[in-house]
Amino acid sequence: ACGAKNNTNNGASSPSASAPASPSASADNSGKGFKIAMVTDVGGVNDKSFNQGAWEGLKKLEADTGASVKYLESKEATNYLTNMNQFVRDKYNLTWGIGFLMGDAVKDAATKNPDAQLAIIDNVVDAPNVASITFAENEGSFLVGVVAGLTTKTNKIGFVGGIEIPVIKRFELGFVAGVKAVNPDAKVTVVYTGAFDKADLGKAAAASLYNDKNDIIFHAAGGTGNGVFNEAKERNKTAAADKKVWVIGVDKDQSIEFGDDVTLTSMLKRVDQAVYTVSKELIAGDFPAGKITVLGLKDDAVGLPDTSSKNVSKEILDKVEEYKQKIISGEITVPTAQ
Amino acid sequence: MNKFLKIITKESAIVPFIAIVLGLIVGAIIMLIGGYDPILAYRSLLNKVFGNPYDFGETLTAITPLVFTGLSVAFAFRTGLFNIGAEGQYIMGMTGATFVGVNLHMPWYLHAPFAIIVGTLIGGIWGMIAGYLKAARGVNEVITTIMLNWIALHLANYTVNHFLLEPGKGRSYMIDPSAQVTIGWLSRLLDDARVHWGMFFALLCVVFFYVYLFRTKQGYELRVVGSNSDAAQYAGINVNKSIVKAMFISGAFAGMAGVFQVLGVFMNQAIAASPTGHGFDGIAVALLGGNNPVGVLFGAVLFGTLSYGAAGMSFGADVPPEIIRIVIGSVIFFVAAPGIIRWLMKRLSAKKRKGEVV
Amino acid sequence: MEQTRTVVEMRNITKRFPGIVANDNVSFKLSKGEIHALLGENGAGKSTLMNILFGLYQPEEGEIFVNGQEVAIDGPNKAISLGIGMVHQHFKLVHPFTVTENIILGSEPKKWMGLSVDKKLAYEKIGKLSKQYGLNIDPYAKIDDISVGMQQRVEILKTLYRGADILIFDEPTAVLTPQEISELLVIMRNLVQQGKSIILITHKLKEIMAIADTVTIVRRGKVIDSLPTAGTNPNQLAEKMVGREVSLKLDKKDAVLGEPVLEVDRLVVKGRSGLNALNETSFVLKRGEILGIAGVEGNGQSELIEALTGLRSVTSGSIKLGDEIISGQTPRKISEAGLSLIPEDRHKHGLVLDFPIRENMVLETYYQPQFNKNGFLDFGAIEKHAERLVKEFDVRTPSIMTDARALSGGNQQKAIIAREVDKNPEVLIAAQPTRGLDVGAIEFIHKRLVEQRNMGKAVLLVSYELDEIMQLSDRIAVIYEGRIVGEVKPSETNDQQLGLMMTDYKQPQGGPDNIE
Amino acid sequence: MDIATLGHMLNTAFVFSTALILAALGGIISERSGVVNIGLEGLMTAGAFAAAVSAYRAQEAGYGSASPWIGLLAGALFGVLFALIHAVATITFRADQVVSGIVINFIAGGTTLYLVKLLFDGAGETPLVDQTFHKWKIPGLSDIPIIGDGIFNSYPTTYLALILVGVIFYMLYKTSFGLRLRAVGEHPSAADTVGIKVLRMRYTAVLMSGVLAGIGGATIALTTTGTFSHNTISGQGFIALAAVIFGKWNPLGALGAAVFFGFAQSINNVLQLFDFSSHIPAEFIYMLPYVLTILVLVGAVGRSKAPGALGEPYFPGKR
Ligand SMILES: Nc1ncnc2c1ncn2[C@@H]1O[C@H](COP(=O)(O)OP(=O)(O)OP(=O)(O)O)[C@@H](O)[C@H]1O
Ligand SMILES: Nc1ncnc2c1ncn2[C@@H]1O[C@H](COP(=O)(O)OP(=O)(O)OP(=O)(O)O)[C@@H](O)[C@H]1O
Ligand SMILES: [Mg+2]
Ligand SMILES: [Mg+2]
Repeated sequence: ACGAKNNTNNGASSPSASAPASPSASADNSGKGFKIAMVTDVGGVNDKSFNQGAWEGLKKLEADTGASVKYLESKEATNYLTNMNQFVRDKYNLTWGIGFLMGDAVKDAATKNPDAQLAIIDNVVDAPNVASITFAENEGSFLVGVVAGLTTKTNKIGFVGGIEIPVIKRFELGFVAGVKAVNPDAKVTVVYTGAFDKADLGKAAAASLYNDKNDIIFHAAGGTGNGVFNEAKERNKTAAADKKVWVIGVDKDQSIEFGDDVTLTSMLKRVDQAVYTVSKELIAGDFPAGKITVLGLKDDAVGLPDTSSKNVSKEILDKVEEYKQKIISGEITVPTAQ
Repeated sequence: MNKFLKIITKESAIVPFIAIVLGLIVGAIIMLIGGYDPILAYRSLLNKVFGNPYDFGETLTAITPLVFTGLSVAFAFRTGLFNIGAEGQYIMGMTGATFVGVNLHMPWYLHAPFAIIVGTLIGGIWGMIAGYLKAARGVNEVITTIMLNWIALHLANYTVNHFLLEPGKGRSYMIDPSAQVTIGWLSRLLDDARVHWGMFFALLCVVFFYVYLFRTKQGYELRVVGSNSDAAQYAGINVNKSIVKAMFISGAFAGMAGVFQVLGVFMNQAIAASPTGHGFDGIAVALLGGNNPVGVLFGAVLFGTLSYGAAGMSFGADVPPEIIRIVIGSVIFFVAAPGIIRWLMKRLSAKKRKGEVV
Repeated sequence: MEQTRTVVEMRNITKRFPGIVANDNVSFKLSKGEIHALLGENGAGKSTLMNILFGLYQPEEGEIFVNGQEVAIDGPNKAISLGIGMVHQHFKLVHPFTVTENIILGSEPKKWMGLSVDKKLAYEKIGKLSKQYGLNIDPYAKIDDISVGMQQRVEILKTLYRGADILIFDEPTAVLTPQEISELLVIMRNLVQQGKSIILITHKLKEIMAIADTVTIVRRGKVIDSLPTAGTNPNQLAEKMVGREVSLKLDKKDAVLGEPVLEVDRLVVKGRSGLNALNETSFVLKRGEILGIAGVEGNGQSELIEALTGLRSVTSGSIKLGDEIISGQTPRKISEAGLSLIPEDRHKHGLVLDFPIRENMVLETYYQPQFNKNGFLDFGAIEKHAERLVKEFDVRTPSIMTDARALSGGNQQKAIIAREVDKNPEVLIAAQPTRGLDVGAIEFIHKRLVEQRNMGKAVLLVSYELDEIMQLSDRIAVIYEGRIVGEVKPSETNDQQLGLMMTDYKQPQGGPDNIE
Repeated sequence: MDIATLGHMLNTAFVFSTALILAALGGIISERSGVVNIGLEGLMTAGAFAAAVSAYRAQEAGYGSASPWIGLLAGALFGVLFALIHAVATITFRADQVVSGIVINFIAGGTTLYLVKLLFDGAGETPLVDQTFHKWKIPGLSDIPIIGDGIFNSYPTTYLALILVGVIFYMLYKTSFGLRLRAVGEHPSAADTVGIKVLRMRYTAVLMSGVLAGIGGATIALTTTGTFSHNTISGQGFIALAAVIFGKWNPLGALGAAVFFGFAQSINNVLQLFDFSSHIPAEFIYMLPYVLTILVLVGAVGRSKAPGALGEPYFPGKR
């Protein structure tokens, strides 16, 4: 992948001294002259999660449209606002706040700079110049729950969460509902580690769950989840074939990083796509300012990756498809947090 | 006042200055190795901090908590205690202030002061626990403060989750405006930077630290205990009480850092995944400042300026901001080992002399 | 002529420290088989000279010859290989280690191809060596658990273990009890008989007269004289070293006794080990007298002092100061009731070494109204106070802002005495007030103590030095295993009798609880 | 709680403890020689970084299952490198040891992240190492109830740590090197006067602590995370420091303390398996290990006594 270094150099070396082009002027979809930026939360741009996804979305945008893109990482919570302001004051056409935690900073920057355009992922900011993008994680989690419920041999399934906050709660509730829908006998044990960045805690949580005969764990715990994968890999190296354990990944197709032998499937959350699409809408003069966009199954913004077919049988995938349609049609409502 | 001057001019003022220069040189060398342009980087850094009123104001905001936690660590050091727990005390101070700010409602002239007092007290009490355990049970404060940091983190999350949570926000409700301590006019002057009264409290605390420790009889007691607890006991000073008191004050300083972050900057408290680092930075600041109140102030200014400017470095020169931690580390290193500076200067002047001969 | 062979010769040694010439063109000769005393005031440069001989310091100028060969002693290793051993003024012992571990440190017997220390062999070896020189030490004991006298023997054994022929003793007797001193003297004679040569630094003229063959006197870094002891006397020596006449005999009027001021009644106090360190100790101290507590170290003296000053809790019995029961009170209360202490360990208990003299002078009184207003220290008053004490008690310090650490031991001690005496206490406890000080300083301090007594105050002198006890006390109480086992008047006793009492040889006229 | 659970808990405890044991051993050696080592966190960070990078590169270069061992070695090396800074500063230049330790933490954190960015094209994290350590089951011993599961089915690094506890215990208390090392830490001038090279001993000790803490950090990268990022080491160095003090500067004591910390960490996962745990707020469960530690310390009798000369720089000519 291209390094941040090279990319951002472009952004820095081509400061458009002229006033930013008005968004509607670029009907030809060319993003030249557009400056679009994002601010990460403390996770940093290489968090293998939403920050990274968002940055990938912007890089694709740069490649496709020629817009210049840039990011700033926040080292601590006080930086959220100052980093947002760095771009806003530098007259960027659009500044993204990536992640739930950025909510207040985006709100503040938006109110104080009514001319600026901002967008936020994973949170809702009530301001006329902010586009809020959230995901229906519960819907996607429901589907991986279906996979887990139908795949488990022990009828015991684990969920490892980071911190109990609304977003993660959505994962949990959707997942449990999915399992119960297809396998009411299965027991889902929920473990929260209290951290998103402690692989050792994830590993220990996974160890306890696997020892307790759970054979599948769905994690929604960021870096803590790495520990879950490592524990599973570890076990599968020595375990008999019928004792094999699985992990369900999160956000991205984690089988790419952790391999097919442990990754049953993943619950995709297409932050990259969301960032790409909305930024493109801006270039096209179609920025959903002041709107809340909830991206769900119907938008293909959450769901299972194609690679799932490696480990998940055709029948189960059919079942998944069936439930997907039911959710889209509204026949099933997946519970959500608060 | 005599002593005050002595403190400022004590270690030949030249050493910290050279230390800073050397630290920046170390950073430059590392940047060169990485293929970055150090001149551009440092210019971007300065530009970020002094380039416009907004960032200047925000730099002040970044410096403020460092003064408090730096004072906290330095105060404990002066009384013979190593407080690694400023982090936890900071978090607890924050929690106390948020609780008052969110759950109680009163006029501004009561609300903000009450929030400050409660947060400060809770920070102090959190420090006092470690002091008490040391005094009463002989438990090493290094261990307890480390453990109390983690306990504070989770206790604060518990409090936010169960008593303060704004549903769906992952943080507490906003505190009442009556509890806020922002300085409207200055903020407007500085282009909406989040400047707040905490700054001035920090300066007051610097003065308090100096006056209390070096001018009052209680401070005298604490210093005696810190320097020679056996002699203190022989002199009839209650050593255990002093330890508890010292940790209370140390904790209160750190607590105040958290208080003002809530009342002046965030206006709410988020559920935290991991420690903020302000407490640990406080150790560095205390060391930079040689555990002197005035030194701490300068240390915090240096630390805060470099840290805040680091974002400018990555914005303007694409230099990874981690460099700044190396720079800060090197500065502390050179401050702490003036021997190295003397040695370097000797080498340099020796070389120069040699050069002249040739 | 074996006797006159020179084993060590130091020629024109000069050693400077910042601001001071510690050794100024010093020459010194040690003959084989002799005991050569080095005498001089505190800070005269004796330890420095010997540290040079042992390789710890490098001189700026001068040469050293050992057994006729010029040598460069660049470190203790070199000194050891030349057969030089040193027993330092402040013992160099690792306290948590055993006697044997301390002795073998640095040249350990090994086993298993050098992988492991052969402790068994070591313990045997040390046991044997100890017997050979009549030192009688338990090789298995921890340093922490043995008396100072024993620790000294460990130091001696350390040098012998390394095969030293030239032994340096730096103030070996300063910390010893009379018994231990006489034992040490025997040991030293023994060593000389076995062919060793000894350099002895001491402030005690009596010892020099008793054991040394030659004495070299140093003053302010210069050698004043070197002469055989046979042809001199203590007064002459004292005069040579101080540069003025010193009265070695204390002028003391008879005591004028007043009413009892300190009454200790059947006091029981637990020691560090949890056993009773004081067993129903009783005595009475009257105004206008100096009561000396004589005894071998470790018989409850420290615990007695700590109990009296409120630092240690009292199990039973009572302490009365004037009309007040002070047992169970805090140290502060007791101090305010009129009891002052010159502690035994001036560095650990008496001073805050990193504080200036100014602040050390108010260590116990800083909180009183004369030194602070509304909780703020009144530095003006404190400075005036410190200046006065420094002047009155002749504390030699560059200024009252100088850190206590930078003062010499004697001046540190004077500062403490100034502070305690100035509190004008009813009872002044002086624990080992002159340990390690030179005769000049000792004279000064003794005078001050007598002055207190003459003013009608009471002084409790706790000392392991019989001379000091005999000279100063109006009355002597002997403590043994936490009990007062006898009481005598100095004029009616002698060293020998006291020594016997201190080891609890039952005396006809003294018995437990038989005080007054 | 059945026997199997107990064994599993113990096993998990050892996963946590391994790095702590190693780093604590490093801390013990350094502090026994009289040099405070607050820098354990930084040394571990350096070790974890070097391990992740080297193991990844080795794996790329086709070293296969030797890769983690190469990583471990690199971790030791990098630990030494940073320990050397500490040694030069504190021993040669007599800088305050606490200050220098904090500096090590700072510089190690900054440098490693910076290097990751340089090496991996701006990434904040090294790529995932596939060739990490995996557990070795010791035939026979692993059949013993509880400890079979608990100990004898562990990572090679865990065995290494346990063996090193023994080795270092032996070294400290049975060899002349250990005797001298302890003497230097208790009373350097006493050691000096019997011809022991105090400064050289201290250098050796601090560098050894770099090796051990480096390996300790490496084990985290090579067993639990598989990568290195800014939070691979997040506080373990300080916990190891606590283990040093808690364990009274004795390898066996530190082992006990480290395993205790590990055990306390694993309890909170096990607790969440039980239904009753849903009535306890999660935050209290997270707090448990730390609260337990304090309670144990409060209950433990006797103050721990640090080496006599800990923290004091040694001036050869000092009195
Ligand atoms: N390490 C040192 N640094 C600075 N000055 C020193 C040092 N060692 C000794 N001195 C100085 O050298 C002088 C001689 O000191 P030394 O210890 O040799 O005296 P001394 O004759 O042994 O005294 P005492 O009888 O008290 O033991 C002292 O005045 C002291 O100031
Ligand atoms: N840290 C220091 N800084 C400056 N001078 C010092 C320091 N330590 C010792 N000295 C010098 O050492 C001299 C004598 O000190 P020393 O401790 O040897 O006295 P002493 O009479 O031998 O006391 P002691 O009874 O402790 O042996 C003093 O004159 C003092 O100037
Ligand atoms: Mg001397
Ligand atoms: Mg002396």
